[in-house]
Amino acid sequence: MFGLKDDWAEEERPRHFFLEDYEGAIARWCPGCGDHAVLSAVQRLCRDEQLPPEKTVVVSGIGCSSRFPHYMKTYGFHGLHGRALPVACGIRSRRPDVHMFVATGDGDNCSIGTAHWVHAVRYNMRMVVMLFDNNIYGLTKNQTSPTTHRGFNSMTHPHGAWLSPLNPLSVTLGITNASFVAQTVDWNPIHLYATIREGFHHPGLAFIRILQRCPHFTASVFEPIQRDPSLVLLLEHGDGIPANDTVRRIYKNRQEHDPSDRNSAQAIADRGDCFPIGLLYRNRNAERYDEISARGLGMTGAQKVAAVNRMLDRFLV
Amino acid sequence: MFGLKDDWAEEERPRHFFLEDYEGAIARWCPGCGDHAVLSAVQRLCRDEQLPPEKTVVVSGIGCSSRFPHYMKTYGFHGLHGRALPVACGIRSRRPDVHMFVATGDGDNCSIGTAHWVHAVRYNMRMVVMLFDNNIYGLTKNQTSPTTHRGFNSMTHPHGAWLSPLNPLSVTLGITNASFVAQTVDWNPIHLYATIREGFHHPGLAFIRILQRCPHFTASVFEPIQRDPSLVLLLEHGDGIPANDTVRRIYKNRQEHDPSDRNSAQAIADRGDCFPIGLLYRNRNAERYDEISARGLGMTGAQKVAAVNRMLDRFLV
Amino acid sequence: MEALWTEAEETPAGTEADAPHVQRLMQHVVEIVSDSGEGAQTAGQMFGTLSAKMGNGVWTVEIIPAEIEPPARSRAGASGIRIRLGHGDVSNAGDTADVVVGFNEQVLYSRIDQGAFRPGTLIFLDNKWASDPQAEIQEAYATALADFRQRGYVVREIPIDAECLKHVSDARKGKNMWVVGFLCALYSRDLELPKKEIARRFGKKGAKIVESNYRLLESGFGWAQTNLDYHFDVPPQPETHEKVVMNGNQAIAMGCMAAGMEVCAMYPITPATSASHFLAGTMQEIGGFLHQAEDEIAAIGFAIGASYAGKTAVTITSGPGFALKTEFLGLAVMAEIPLVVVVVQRGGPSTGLPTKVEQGDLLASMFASPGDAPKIILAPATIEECFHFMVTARKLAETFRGPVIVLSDANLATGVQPFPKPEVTESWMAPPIDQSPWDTTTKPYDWDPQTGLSARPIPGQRGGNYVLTGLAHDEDSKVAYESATNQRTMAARSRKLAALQRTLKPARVVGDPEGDLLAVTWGSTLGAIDEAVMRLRREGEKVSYVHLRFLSPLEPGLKEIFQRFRKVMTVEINYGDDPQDPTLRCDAPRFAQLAWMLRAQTLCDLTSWSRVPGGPLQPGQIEEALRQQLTALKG
Amino acid sequence: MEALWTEAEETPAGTEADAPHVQRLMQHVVEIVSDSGEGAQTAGQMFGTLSAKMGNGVWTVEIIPAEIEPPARSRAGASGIRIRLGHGDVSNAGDTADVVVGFNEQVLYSRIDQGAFRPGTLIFLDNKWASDPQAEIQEAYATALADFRQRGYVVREIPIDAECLKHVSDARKGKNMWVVGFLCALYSRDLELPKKEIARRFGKKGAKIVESNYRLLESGFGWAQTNLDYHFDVPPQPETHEKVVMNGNQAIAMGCMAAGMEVCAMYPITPATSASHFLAGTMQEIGGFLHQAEDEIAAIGFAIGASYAGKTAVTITSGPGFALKTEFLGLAVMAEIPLVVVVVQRGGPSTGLPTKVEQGDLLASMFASPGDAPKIILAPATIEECFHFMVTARKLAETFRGPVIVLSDANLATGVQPFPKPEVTESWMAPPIDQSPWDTTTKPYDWDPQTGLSARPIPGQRGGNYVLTGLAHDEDSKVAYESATNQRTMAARSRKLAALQRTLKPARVVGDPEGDLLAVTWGSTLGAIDEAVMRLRREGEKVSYVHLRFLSPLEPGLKEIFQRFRKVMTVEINYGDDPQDPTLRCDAPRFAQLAWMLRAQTLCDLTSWSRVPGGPLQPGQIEEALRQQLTALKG
Ligand SMILES: Cc1ncc(C[n+]2csc(CCOP(=O)(O)OP(=O)(O)O)c2C)c(N)n1
Ligand SMILES: Cc1ncc(C[n+]2csc(CCOP(=O)(O)OP(=O)(O)O)c2C)c(N)n1
Ligand code: SF4
Ligand code: SF4
Ligand SMILES: [Mg+2]
Ligand SMILES: [Mg+2]
Repeated sequence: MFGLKDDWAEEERPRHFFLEDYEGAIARWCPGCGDHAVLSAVQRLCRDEQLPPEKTVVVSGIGCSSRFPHYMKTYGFHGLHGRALPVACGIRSRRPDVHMFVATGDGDNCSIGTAHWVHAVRYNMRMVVMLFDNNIYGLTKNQTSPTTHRGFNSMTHPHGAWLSPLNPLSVTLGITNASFVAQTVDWNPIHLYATIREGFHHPGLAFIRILQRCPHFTASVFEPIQRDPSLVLLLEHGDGIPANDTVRRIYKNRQEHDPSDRNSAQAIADRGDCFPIGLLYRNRNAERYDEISARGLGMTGAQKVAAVNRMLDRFLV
Repeated sequence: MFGLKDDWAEEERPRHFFLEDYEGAIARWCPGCGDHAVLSAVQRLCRDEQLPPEKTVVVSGIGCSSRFPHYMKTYGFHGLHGRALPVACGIRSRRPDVHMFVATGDGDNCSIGTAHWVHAVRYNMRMVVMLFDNNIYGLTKNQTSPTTHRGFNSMTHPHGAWLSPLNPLSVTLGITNASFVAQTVDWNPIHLYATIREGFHHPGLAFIRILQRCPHFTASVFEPIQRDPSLVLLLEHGDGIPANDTVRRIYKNRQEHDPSDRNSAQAIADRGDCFPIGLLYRNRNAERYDEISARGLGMTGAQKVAAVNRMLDRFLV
Repeated sequence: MEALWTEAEETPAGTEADAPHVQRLMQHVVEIVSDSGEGAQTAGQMFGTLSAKMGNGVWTVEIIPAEIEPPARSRAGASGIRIRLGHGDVSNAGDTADVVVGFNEQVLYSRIDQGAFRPGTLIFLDNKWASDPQAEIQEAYATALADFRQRGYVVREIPIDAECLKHVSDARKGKNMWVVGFLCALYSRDLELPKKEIARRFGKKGAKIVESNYRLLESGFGWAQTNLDYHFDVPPQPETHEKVVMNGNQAIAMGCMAAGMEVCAMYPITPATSASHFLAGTMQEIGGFLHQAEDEIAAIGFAIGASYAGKTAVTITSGPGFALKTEFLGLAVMAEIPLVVVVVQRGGPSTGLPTKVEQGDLLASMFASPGDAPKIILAPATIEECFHFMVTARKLAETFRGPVIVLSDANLATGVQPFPKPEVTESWMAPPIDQSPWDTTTKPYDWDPQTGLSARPIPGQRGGNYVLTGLAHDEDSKVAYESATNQRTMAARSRKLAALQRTLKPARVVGDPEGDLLAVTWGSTLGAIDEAVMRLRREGEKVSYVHLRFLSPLEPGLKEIFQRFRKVMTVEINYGDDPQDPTLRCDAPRFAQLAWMLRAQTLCDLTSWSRVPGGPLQPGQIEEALRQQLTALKG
Repeated sequence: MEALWTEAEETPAGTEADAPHVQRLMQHVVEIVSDSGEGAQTAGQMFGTLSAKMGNGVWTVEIIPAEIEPPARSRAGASGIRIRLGHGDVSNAGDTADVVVGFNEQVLYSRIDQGAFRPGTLIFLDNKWASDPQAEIQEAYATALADFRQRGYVVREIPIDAECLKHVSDARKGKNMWVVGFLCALYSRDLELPKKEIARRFGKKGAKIVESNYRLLESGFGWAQTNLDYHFDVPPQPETHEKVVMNGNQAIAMGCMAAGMEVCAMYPITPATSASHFLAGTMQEIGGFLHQAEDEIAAIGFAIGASYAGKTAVTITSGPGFALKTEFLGLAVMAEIPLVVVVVQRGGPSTGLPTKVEQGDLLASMFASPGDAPKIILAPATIEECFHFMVTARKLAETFRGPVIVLSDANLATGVQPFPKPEVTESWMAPPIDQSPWDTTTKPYDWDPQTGLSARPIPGQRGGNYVLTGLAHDEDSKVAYESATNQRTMAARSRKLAALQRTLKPARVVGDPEGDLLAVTWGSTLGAIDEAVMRLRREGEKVSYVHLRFLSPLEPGLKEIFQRFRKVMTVEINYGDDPQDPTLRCDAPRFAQLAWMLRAQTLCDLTSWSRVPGGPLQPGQIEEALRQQLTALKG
């Protein structure tokens, strides 16, 4: 597109990408860790969408889940704890052409990264944000996160966490200009894939909370949900996350929910008796900051020189 | 209470506090600035509640509104931009005995302080948090804040702000464990006072958004609301902010709203057609972190020495 | 080496005394001081601009009150401007004021607190307060007047308000133009240029406004012609070059655009904000945009994101904001992400003196990020350099693949000075994002063993795919835990500074290459040190100076230079313990910031004259400090 | 001065060779290396504890893998422990290992990468892999074995797995106890103490578990007795003092409580977190609590709030977290808020090597906050000092009214060492919050002109009301803009360091007070430098060392000390350019961190031997580096 060498390039032969084109280093998560499932879902999505690996960027913070980029064979940015979103927004600001996935954890996003979470959701720049919520700080070995359940014994609250967990869905739904809020579970590959796929096609920031098993530290939290699918509430709607029969057979506890209804989405998010999965809210027409930030891309050097000279003239003595 | 000198003190004569006991340095806000009104409301409240000035602490960040502590004759903490809440929480953690007010701005709280806003609301430690929302960065002279209206010309968006404003009420109502969310206007002293008073008596963190006039930079935003009281929606309820006849005469646009109903509070907050004032939400029984953090206060030095020795014994070779 | 400041002994050629009452001057310092909102700054800028147009050297600097709308007639509320005019170039705001126009007497006190006046300063003071309806005001006025005279100021009462009221109903809106007319007469200029300026500035507002301003201008001019028994003249030198005039923050903003940077991510903070204000209004003209982030951390993160994606970005801040950026700055060093960070220094520590100048962030720039984080640090010395260093900074950032810090300060930020109009060329501009295929035999960190340099793949480049990380990593950007890799990669990043140093010219001595005393400076003090040193040299003193623009790496050859002087000292606007202080009694005094660095680097026994007055150092103060050292050397 | 390390020339008294196959030793380094989850660390701690109980000097340090659950038999996945035993006190983890017990051959490679072994290291390796059902594993085992022998290691295959399977069904859960038994036999000890330990540790889990562990222990012991043709003995010295044994992070946590601090506010970060883990479990016992904040900024803000309100608090972090705290740190300096900040240093820059040691945050601690922010910096050198320095730190913070930084590191954090049980007294404890009326004639910043000290009012104190601010302020805490106040108040804050320095004892030289070479060190390298210097001195070399515990202010008298040596060098675990490197060619090399400070302060031409191996410096490596310097001095 840009640059010189393109001119010398041979006729480009059609490229076809296979799963292995997205497979980076061998994933070093614990056996049974939910992160593995999300990784394969994203790799499959990339393959199914035939995303050129060099046009795909995966951004993350720090945490077990934030190792994600290392296991993809695309461009990756494994940055600072809590700061995936500002970096992702910066990339997106001038790169409408790349595909972008963000991997963040419940500590990364909901604790140290809270400010960026709120504001990136408001900016609504196109990207898929996957919140790997294992209710714990995994990488640093078992400290309470904002989503840890009250009474759970972690290393920083060995006598039990003091407060009820922060609900990332409620918070996100409270943010003005939020445009896509969904929840899924790592252990249902079909629903997981369908949710990420829907987020990928969303024109804006798709916020997906993934209930993610951490057998190492929070097995006691996720095993019951996995064992008893009636704890899950499957949200259904023609404009929601498509759920096929396999999914519907497992999740008998279902509710029709119109994702354009924010207030009822808030009510669903606040329900303490079940884990809703599916699309809580979507607004395809929300304002998008990346449409503003990308204005003027592609101005030539000569045009810029002329513009700078015009501006300097305003300062002439 | 503690210390030596108390023993020598003369019989304590009953103290009575007057307004001037709360009046610090002369307020240096612009003429007509809404901050003046809030200052006198707080000073009146202190007087009416007869709070000992030395038992009262006002904490703030940086901004025009954050100069607040300097104009009180109590203890004050004028700290860092965006960081009033962590400091206030730290004070409260071991001082159940002091009265605490926090002054913060829309930049201070909703931009750089976002993470602390979300988490302090969740901690729900007893304090009155007053968000002085003038829709602008005042102190640094006219930059867009998260609550600035779309299209408003500031120094950082001279061609008009790009995004619709963040709604602080919606965000706060989305935070798990939020326990008191109210809105008022600086230019109705009765409603302002009643709201702060209600917050002061709330057992937890009372979050009050004050629509605050900044004649210097955002006169065009607040003058219309002030001129046309029908733009304001007065929320009424037996358990809400008491509004007397004077207030009711001005605000004819009224709605009965039960502050225990969070979902309808969210619907009201999200209404784009009016400015609701009154109590949106209250839960007197929300979990309070300051009840946990203050445990064990008053243990004596000897008891501590014994405890440390017991612990050391566990390490004996 | 050539000095900046040339103060001839005699009256400039061709200007022999023609009228007895005209005093010809090489330079003069004028201040206009008023309440906030009275337009003193507009007046001063106009007077400065037209002086520059005539060919005078000019330096103007605004006097900004601490509050947004300070009450009228308050001591802390002074709002105004200082204009220094010169026969030749003017490189700094000068010493104490020669002439002051005061709109009321109270505001002058904050200038007195700043040491802006001296015995002999000529004060023109509006006399309206002498007859104010409020007795306290009359009294305050009388008291102050007596006090001023007591302090040795020459006070002349003039009827600014009364004269204006002859032409406009609200004198507060007119006094400033009257004063421009007054100053034109005082400085022996005619009204042709000022009228053009008025037409240019107010033309859009309609003929009536222009007319009314003309009348005020003429009124002030006429009153001065009639009533003053002396005039000054600072003869201009006709200009050959086209010049532009702007303040340091505007120059930084213009420089960003001339460097072709399309993204500036910032969070407002005084005194850096005005640079972003300017960019906010103009950056779309070069197809770029300004991002106001939610905080400083997000601002640098956003800039890093844009840089990683191929658009080297800039973030602009001041001390407290810089503190928040240091974690990300460490990432930029570790993962080698090009990035320009401008720090417009203000008074510290903590919130400190937000609107005032200090050079207090040098060591923080060097060392703030934990671990070893080598980075390039530049400090522009003039408004012109504020512009050009941005172009250099982007290039350095990309060539050396890492962050470049540009240390400006509140003195440069608000100082206004004409300089030759830059000849912008396309080679200054960042090239378009390279999207050609990456040579897959080249690793993402293919460090050159001599220089530590390496090329970086940009997302979109086929075959360049790598995962950037802040963890210790090898050439492939793979996480690496072994001892040897850690030692080797640290060395690779560090040697980039050595490689850059090898390309730098040796530091330049201004004055003789050897002598009694050498002053070493950096940043915005250049003009003042130059003037101070030149004055002393004219007296025959063996004093020279070195002014550093590269602080990291340091310019080469310093030790050799220092050894040729009996005494070397830095002159800085920051705090260092006074080792002479008898109450200090400590064998580890705390040094001024550049002194710290130079002592460690050269092992020469540098001392400092460093002060934190919350304002620029005046050449006269520096002269005095140097003179004391010289005396001590002799004694 | 007395040295820490005493290595007698001959065999210790009363231990004359009784059986020909017992080799008596002054010290020995043992490692147990396994996959994660195989219990090597428990085994090592048990062996260390019982050695300490017998009266041996002991230092243990854990070997932690980078991943949470690394795959089995992976090269990067080594999990384990090193135990160094001594006849006398042991002050560091020693050089290369003397004896290694390996559960598989692959994990040993990460130790090899770290330089943990040497030719001659005796490796006992589980032979189960030789007959593994998978051919690749058999082959990998054979290849590694050959490689090890090629490298000069003495490998002895032993049937750990096979022997364990005689007693338990899952050998992975039993091998570690078998190894304890094995080591007891190897080091000529009986099973009385280990059995007691087993009963103590596993008693709660029931008699069956205890029984099964006894059997494994006996099996290992018996196997070794039968099959080994040699044994070692590191004779203990019976203890007179009561001792406690813990790691540095536990010592810091215990120290916080012994100092009476009731609030620790933190955000988790390796390798600091374990200190807070300990506090989280115990702080309620002294009536305090641990606050896990939303981020590091909130953590220090919370601590500052508590301190302002009368309860001096502590915040514990590591590099990246420290970077985020620097803005608040500046406020604590400016507004003079007592505060203890512990930085457990890890490998940098940026995320770096999160679990590995470095001494890379000294200059960041000194200079990270913009503007002039003088603060006190201490560095404990031993586990014992980790405990006691916390008590000192709180007192310093309150007396000098500002932040005190305590620089520990990952080496101390995970190192375990016995030390005399501290005699905690009430005078160590923070007194209750003072709520007596404030003397209203005392201003809130009533700086003593000699020392800069002042007393502070606490909310609740009647008459003490003031508004704390980070703006420049005067004695009344009123915002102040004048030059003179700014200069004066900066000096007041700075001179607190001079005042503290006047109370410090001069730095102590260990070895002769003059000679050829002086090494200067700080922090966790003390044990290693002491051992290295003592070895050289025993060879007659004129080498001494100075170990600094106060880094800001520096301990007095350094310049005078340095001048009495021909060469002075620092030894540090951080990066400095190698000035010998011919490709560097630069006259401003970048120094190791303490070297930088000492050069500036003393103007002595210090060099350094500084390395970033991601692990502690070994005494042998230091010895070698010093020897090279000595040779150069002679040559
Ligand atoms: C500034 C900073 N603070 C703290 C850390 C330490 N840290 C790394 S990951 C992490 C939490 C990880 O938890 P989460 O985000 O939930 O991810 P998970 O490991 O559970 O996937 C922390 C506290 C850090 N790297 N940087
Ligand atoms: C870390 C840091 N960043 C930026 C600033 C500059 N700053 C001071 S106040 C302010 C914004 C004030 O706006 P707001 O909070 O809305 O308060 P207002 O002045 O409108 O009352 C900013 C950006 C600062 N002091 N510190
Ligand atoms: S600790 Fe938990 S989150 Fe981390 S890799 Fe293991 S299972 Fe996954
Ligand atoms: S600028 Fe606005 S907010 Fe600030 S003092 Fe003036 S009116 Fe009030
Ligand atoms: Mg997690
Ligand atoms: Mg505001």
